[in-house]
Amino acid sequence: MTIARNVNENPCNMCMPMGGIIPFKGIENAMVIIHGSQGCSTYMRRHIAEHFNEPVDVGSSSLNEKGTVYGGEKNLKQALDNIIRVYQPKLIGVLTTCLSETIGEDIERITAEYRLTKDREELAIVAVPTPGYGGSHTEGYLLALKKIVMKLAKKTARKHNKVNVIVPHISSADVREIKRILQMVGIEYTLFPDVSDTLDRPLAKPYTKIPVGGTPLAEIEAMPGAIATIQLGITMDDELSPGKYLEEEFGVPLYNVPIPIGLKNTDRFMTALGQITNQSCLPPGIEAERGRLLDAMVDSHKYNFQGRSVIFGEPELVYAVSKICFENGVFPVVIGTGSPNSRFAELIEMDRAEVDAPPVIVLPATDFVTLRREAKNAGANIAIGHSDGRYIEEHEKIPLVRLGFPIHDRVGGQRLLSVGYTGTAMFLDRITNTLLAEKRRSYRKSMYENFYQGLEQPPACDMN
Amino acid sequence: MTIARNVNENPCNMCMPMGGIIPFKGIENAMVIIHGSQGCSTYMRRHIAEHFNEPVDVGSSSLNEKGTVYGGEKNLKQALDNIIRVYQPKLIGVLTTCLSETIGEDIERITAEYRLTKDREELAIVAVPTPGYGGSHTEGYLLALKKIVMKLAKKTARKHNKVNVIVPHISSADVREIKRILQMVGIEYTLFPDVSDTLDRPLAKPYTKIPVGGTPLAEIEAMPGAIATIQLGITMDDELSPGKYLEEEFGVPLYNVPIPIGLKNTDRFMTALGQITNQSCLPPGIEAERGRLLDAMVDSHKYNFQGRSVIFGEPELVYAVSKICFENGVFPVVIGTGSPNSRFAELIEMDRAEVDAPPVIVLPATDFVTLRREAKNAGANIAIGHSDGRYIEEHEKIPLVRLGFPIHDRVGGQRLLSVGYTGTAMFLDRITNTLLAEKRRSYRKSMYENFYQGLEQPPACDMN
Amino acid sequence: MAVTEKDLQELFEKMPSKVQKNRRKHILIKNGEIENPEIEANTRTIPGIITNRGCAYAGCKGVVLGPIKDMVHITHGPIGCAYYTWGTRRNKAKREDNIKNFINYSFSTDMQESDIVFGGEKKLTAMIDEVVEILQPKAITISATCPVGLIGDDINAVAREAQKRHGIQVLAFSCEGYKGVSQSAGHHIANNSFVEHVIGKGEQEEAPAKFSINLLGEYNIGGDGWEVERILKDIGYHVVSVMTGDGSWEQMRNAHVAELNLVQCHRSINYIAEKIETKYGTPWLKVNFVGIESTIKSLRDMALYFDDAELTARTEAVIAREVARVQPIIDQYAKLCQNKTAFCFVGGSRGHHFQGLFRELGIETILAGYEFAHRDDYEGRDIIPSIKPDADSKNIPDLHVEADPKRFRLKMSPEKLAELKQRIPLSDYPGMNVDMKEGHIIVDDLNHFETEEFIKLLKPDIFSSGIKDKYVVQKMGIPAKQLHSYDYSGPYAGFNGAVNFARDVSMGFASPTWNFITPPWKNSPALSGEMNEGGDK
Amino acid sequence: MAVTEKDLQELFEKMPSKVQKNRRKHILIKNGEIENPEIEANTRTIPGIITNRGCAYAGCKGVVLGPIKDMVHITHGPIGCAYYTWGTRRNKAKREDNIKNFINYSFSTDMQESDIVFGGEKKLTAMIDEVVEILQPKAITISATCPVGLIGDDINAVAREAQKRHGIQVLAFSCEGYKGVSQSAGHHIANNSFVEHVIGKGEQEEAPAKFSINLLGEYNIGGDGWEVERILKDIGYHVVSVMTGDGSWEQMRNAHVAELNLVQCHRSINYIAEKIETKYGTPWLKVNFVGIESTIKSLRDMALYFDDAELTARTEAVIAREVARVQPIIDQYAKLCQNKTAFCFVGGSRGHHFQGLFRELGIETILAGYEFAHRDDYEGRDIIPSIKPDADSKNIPDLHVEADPKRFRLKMSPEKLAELKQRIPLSDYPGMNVDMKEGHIIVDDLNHFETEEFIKLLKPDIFSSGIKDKYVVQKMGIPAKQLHSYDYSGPYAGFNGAVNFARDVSMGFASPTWNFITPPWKNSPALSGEMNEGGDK
Repeated sequence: MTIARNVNENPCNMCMPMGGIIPFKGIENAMVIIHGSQGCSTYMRRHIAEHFNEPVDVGSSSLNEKGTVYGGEKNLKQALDNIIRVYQPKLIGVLTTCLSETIGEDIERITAEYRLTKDREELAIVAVPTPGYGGSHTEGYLLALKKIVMKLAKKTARKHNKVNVIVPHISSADVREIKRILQMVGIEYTLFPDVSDTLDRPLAKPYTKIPVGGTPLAEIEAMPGAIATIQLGITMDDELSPGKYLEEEFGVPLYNVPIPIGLKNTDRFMTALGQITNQSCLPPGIEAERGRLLDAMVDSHKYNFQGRSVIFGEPELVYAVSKICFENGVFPVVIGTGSPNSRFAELIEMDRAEVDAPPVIVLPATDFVTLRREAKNAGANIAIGHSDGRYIEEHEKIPLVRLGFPIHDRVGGQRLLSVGYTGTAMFLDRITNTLLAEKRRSYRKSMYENFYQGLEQPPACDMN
Repeated sequence: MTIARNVNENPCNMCMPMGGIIPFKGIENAMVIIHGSQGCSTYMRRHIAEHFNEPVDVGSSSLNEKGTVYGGEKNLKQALDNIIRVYQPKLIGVLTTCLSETIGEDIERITAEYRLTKDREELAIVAVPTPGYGGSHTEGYLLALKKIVMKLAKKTARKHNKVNVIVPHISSADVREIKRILQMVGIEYTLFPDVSDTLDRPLAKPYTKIPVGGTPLAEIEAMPGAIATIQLGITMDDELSPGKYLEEEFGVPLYNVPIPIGLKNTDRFMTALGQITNQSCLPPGIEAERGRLLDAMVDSHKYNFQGRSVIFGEPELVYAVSKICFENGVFPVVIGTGSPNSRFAELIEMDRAEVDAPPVIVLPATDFVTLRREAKNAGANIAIGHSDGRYIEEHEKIPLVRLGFPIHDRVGGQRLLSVGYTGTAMFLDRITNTLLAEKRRSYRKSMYENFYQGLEQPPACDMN
Repeated sequence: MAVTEKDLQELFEKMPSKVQKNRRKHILIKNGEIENPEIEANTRTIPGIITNRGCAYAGCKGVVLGPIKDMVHITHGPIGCAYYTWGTRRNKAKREDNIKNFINYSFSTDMQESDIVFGGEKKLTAMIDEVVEILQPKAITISATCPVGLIGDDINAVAREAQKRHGIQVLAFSCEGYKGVSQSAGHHIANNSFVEHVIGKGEQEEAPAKFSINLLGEYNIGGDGWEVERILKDIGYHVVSVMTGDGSWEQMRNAHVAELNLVQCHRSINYIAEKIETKYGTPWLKVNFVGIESTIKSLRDMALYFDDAELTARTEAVIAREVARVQPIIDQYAKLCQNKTAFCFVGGSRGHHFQGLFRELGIETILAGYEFAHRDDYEGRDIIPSIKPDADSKNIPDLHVEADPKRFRLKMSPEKLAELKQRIPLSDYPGMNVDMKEGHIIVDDLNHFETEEFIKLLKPDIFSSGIKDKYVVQKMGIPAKQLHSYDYSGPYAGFNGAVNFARDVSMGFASPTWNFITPPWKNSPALSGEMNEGGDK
Repeated sequence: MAVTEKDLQELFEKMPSKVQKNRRKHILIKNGEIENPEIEANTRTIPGIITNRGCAYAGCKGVVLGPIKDMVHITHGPIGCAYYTWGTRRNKAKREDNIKNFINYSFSTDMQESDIVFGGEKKLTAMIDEVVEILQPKAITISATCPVGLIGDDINAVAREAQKRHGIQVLAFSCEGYKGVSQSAGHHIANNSFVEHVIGKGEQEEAPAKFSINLLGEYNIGGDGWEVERILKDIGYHVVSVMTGDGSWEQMRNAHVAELNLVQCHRSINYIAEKIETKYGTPWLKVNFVGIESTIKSLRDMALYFDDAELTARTEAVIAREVARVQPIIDQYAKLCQNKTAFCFVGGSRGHHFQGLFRELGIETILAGYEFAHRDDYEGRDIIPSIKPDADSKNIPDLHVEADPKRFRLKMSPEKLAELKQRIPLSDYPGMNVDMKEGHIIVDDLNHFETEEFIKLLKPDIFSSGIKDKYVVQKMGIPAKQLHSYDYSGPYAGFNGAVNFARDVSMGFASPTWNFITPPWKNSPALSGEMNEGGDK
């Protein structure tokens, strides 16, 4: 079930260029420029920095009124000059905005020309059209990923042993965890993009302008020679899929699996790893972690079965979260995303039907006024999503388990670990303990009111 | 400053035999029998199981009135018979209780005789005198550790490359993390006791009566041949120190370091590892984790400096927690333990003085009625400790960050990760986010009351 | 999947012969030919056989005394015993005007080595003084732990002196852990003292309202008692006192004025019920408020006892309303439970009480037993005269009481009473055995080894017991439902409780977790199936 | 550690020559010989030089309009712009009777590709209708984002129609992000509209109380405004309206009745202050409530203006009481701050305002600057006539106003006013430069590269700016203190705010974290020292 939207009150998403910045932060020696009014760059830096508590250097072509009349080419080239001078990047991403798109800037041409005329052909420039009205930050993230691959990946006769692992917008700790799992399984990989060090950067001397880390350019170039691609994304449209591009252009076998949050989602990830590497059995350490998650699920399901969740955020993450909720009885009642993506709705309905859970309201392209209203009507008692859902917590007293982006009213969003068997257990503990804290807080009071004082409502609907 | 206690209202500790059970659960193929009334065993199993959400099989000699008159030898031997028959352990711990100690049972003699007459010399039996009035569960834990080493460790001419790592009562996840760090540094080790698999056991088929895992007996036997002992314990008395015993009896160099919670405590652990292995430099991965913790500390100290903590639990853990609190500005105002240990008080005072923090009330052998009163008087705004401190949370509205043993009103106590640089960052996030949640909850209200409405109290004392 | 004697034999053969011999007598297969077979119960547990049983202190302080909210309960002993009975039973208590509530407190004399050597009476005395000064309770209990009796502390003398000094009641309980064979000894000790020193000591001569009852053996775990009280009050009963869940010393003192005692947990409270009848003439009715049918039956039995047209009508009206309200919800949950089997092994009454509720959900209890019951809890009170006292049971003195010359009242004519006894379980409990079905198993003091063996033999769908065996069961891949503490859920009594129980039990079956135990890569066909179904490839 | 022109030269040489030429004019070393040196400000930022500046939309909707709680602020444009101004400024607002509070809401027309192609006026119209229907605000603002002007949506026409249709005020702001060179353009646009359409439109003719004032340029970040109001009310002032922190449209409409306007942030609100003076005769006083001394001075200046014995006495009494209360606390914190140095680079007024508070703690501000100020904010309003308008500033129309024939009131005789202007900054702001010390640096629109270079050159002990540069600074090992959002702390204004600031700044120095950056194993002597000190070995 979906609800149409005319206007947006309290948005559940950010704009396309904001999402486009993140992948560039996960590439070695990369910088990024926003082609538009300087406010865009400033606002996005501010919001990304607030989540990661990290420097987020993003250039701007600082277009002003003159640029809107005569075009922004000169500004963009000047911006490229200055960024190159100060940062000496190996790659620069150029993202457009509402402004540059509306005035029709051809950044593909401008940047190509720039490399040529400035004799900068060793420098990669990836132009990504990201008008603010073109989609949410999710689409911006994915399109940037795809454009990077399109620009860099080179046809090669030489195959290598690596697996491409393409990740959606997940936390730095999650990226690290996926790398740990790949190492445990003994797989060589190209993880793209890799924000594990760049957006969760150790405090260390000396300070460098561009953080150490990120996917090396050479590895991205070599992606067509990989034995397979595992893409953590089953909700994205094919035209935004870098994995699909690698498959179609270079014949790299593609395994689309969900973000490995939840037992079955992680099973799918592990199974794909096993298939690609022809391992019939995964390491005992992995199996122990799986057994430990299962043990946690058995212990916790008694409390979780009284949870009725409202879940919101980016479609891929929302899908993964809904899956673990179905698995452990925190049955979702409302699921929403600000993205126009509607593919995740079908997938959720399949999962719901599989465990015969109650109906769930699925809302693509929604806003928080809608989410709040629907969550209240559906009797949600736990919210899972990013910090912008805090008004649901404050006004409806539905406790919020923070996950995703942005997390700005707590610390450590970049350190939140939720993927893999171990990460899922940690995430599940956060959910269960939130329900338990709420239950403990209200237990005696609600018990006494419902039972002793003889109120009429049936207890099946109470959190006790 | 300490406060004397005559009686105990709402205890902050459990009894000695309870603590003595845990180490036996961290040894491969071990079982344990409580020599006393069967209620002791039942209560302790119940409480340990409630924390770990794991089976906790503990035998009892089921002493009754007859035993109090004629002695419990027959019962104990029968218990040994039955436990051996069903569990086929390689080692059995025998712990005394108030009852068996008061009637003067000589378990050392009884168990020695049993092995001899039953021709069970391949079976190790470790007798540990743990009267309930002899100390808290902390002393029981340590004494059991020491008695196990005394019984098993064998003088050897052969040295080996391993380091003995002796750990106090920390979570299963913490034990796993210490093993991960040792592996990263490339150290071979005997970790003792090792509850990482036995008390956080994967759900897997087939079920076995004694869980797989724990320190192998052969490794404990070989501890005298180790190149050094690292003992995570700087508060314990020498007579309870297994490390000290290994040093004095077998000349194994001893490094006593605190539990590696907090930056400096972890630095001390890492430095000891470096010294023992003659590495002047630790792996870059370790350094990155350290840098990430430091980064988190810098980000969080702004919020943490408004924290005034009350900390309680076992002395060694309380010491480690107080250290990170001093390091990050969550200055402790009250620190207490149910253990009679008073050594930690001096250490805390040293740490306090080093950062010129405000005075702190340190309470050994305390109870929760005292802790609650002192915390309230001292204006604590965050509590850190095990679940028995929940009354402080409920009645004084001081939010409790759960850590230690027992955690029975939340799930996942065994999965709580708090050691090492990464674990510390996770723990610190739990503290900071608890403060932030509280601040956010009350911000506008307290701001408005304190400032706009012109109340007279100076804002420096407010959580805003 | 019935168990044969041969299966049992194989099971026993894994035990040492001494154990075999002992345990055989505690295990029965219900056999239609013998309507009420004999079982051994309330005897010593074999050392090293891991049991769920506790001690006399647990039965006295932990079970019976602990829930009384307006008394300060002091544990005289080392710290552990007080700690382990601190809030662990989940017996809820509400605040009431004029009744203090110390339920969140744990008081211990925290004996140290020196107290063991030099005696702990002074410390106990000091503690009482401190407690009186700070908390000003109207009454205090002192419970002894193992060392107290051994070192010869005279807690009765300390209590007497304190009572004199402070002018409030101070009761001493010699419930050292080693007494008797289980908690049961502690219940008896606590019962005796309450009959002797508390009940009947209040001012009231007459019941303050019509249809006054006491509710005995109800400990308000997870709020059970509140749900029962809700129903009783709705029908028109007046609850004089509850023993002891959310109970108070104040109210117990006037328990003699009630016209009927309801007995929920027979084992832990039957001594009080019996003595009150002797002393004050109040009959007791065995009730069971667990399960819809049992609740209805108990309510109707009560109506029969009081024999009042209006009360009877109101009883039926409430039953009809409640059933109409909850049955549809329960039916939904019951769909998930059809044709399942359960083990039900709990303390002294729930092993029996919950069978009906299970059955209402479509779940058959194929193995049941008690942790600390006596033979009469299995075979019915009729066999009491034939139980031979042994050394352990003789250690607990049997209290002798007589009719109170001033306060004894016949509640109805002996003839009417005799007639009623034919129709309702008045001052009688027929035991668990009669309700068990052909081929089902009854086990007294089920131990750890047997738990695992019976699970392997019978593969139940759900196992109801306590926290100590719960995790073993779950590790074996079977859902467990704690019936001691309800896994922090509840209440399970009464109409609303039945809904909660149905929900909680069905969720165990609904949770897909149990199907996930084998990793997909351990099972090649499933593995490829998984990929075909889910992957893009 | 003074910076020489040579140092600057070296720094500039790292930049491309075009950049050098531009930036040299924005950076000054304060030199005693030139009392008020000229600086370039309010000019375009160089593309690719990473600046902290935002856009016109940010200055209009984000800064000036956003805090007004009883208006619904609609952002007409794609989703991002509305999102980025949703609650990010921490301008607190309280609930008040009869005044609605929409502060937690963000409203966007969420333009899609089709709206860009076919125009968004219909969508905007529909949104206004929806908002009116559901929330019933008394007034609405519409703020344009970049594409709006480009595609030619006539938001003024939409606003006019809606105003007619719904009978409530609907104001349109053409604050497209590309206008002007920074937020400053947005402030101006917002100011103009408020003067033209809101202020003076209320019913009141006279101030409802003595000593009535408006508080301008106070945005109640972290509760600053509440602390200021607390002090003002305590002394006896009546606050007619606040612009715009915790402000309301209702109150602003009657702002014309105040006898004095206080101006806190000169840059963002001076247009309003100036036009009100012209239109209604109300002089404005430049105040600074950041820091104890500045607060005292501002309060005394106000007392001089009103020239009332009782008010003056009360002013002094409050000052004395407050100082006695907070100074001892501040002194404690100040111990940790002695002889430290700070960089202070904030928007348009705090770069100046916080210097005094820093100084009171013993911290010298050795580099300061503004993000989006004009020359007068540095050099004082006297130079305004000499500022040459450029293409960017000409794009923002200057509003022409005249004295309101009905409501203009002289607040005092022109002679007295002239005399007062000699003593207090009445309708004047002397700018930051005069307060900077010899050798200290003034930087306009400090960019990222310069931030790092100046840190390396001057090694300040603390850096005060916003969240975008904060983490760079911290990564360089220097404590940072956000002066935009106060790191979720505050208030920092007034007496209580000074205590908070002292606490927060001193904690940065007290935190031992900064000493830990080098791991012990990277530093052998320290390593062995560590072991000797701490280990048992």
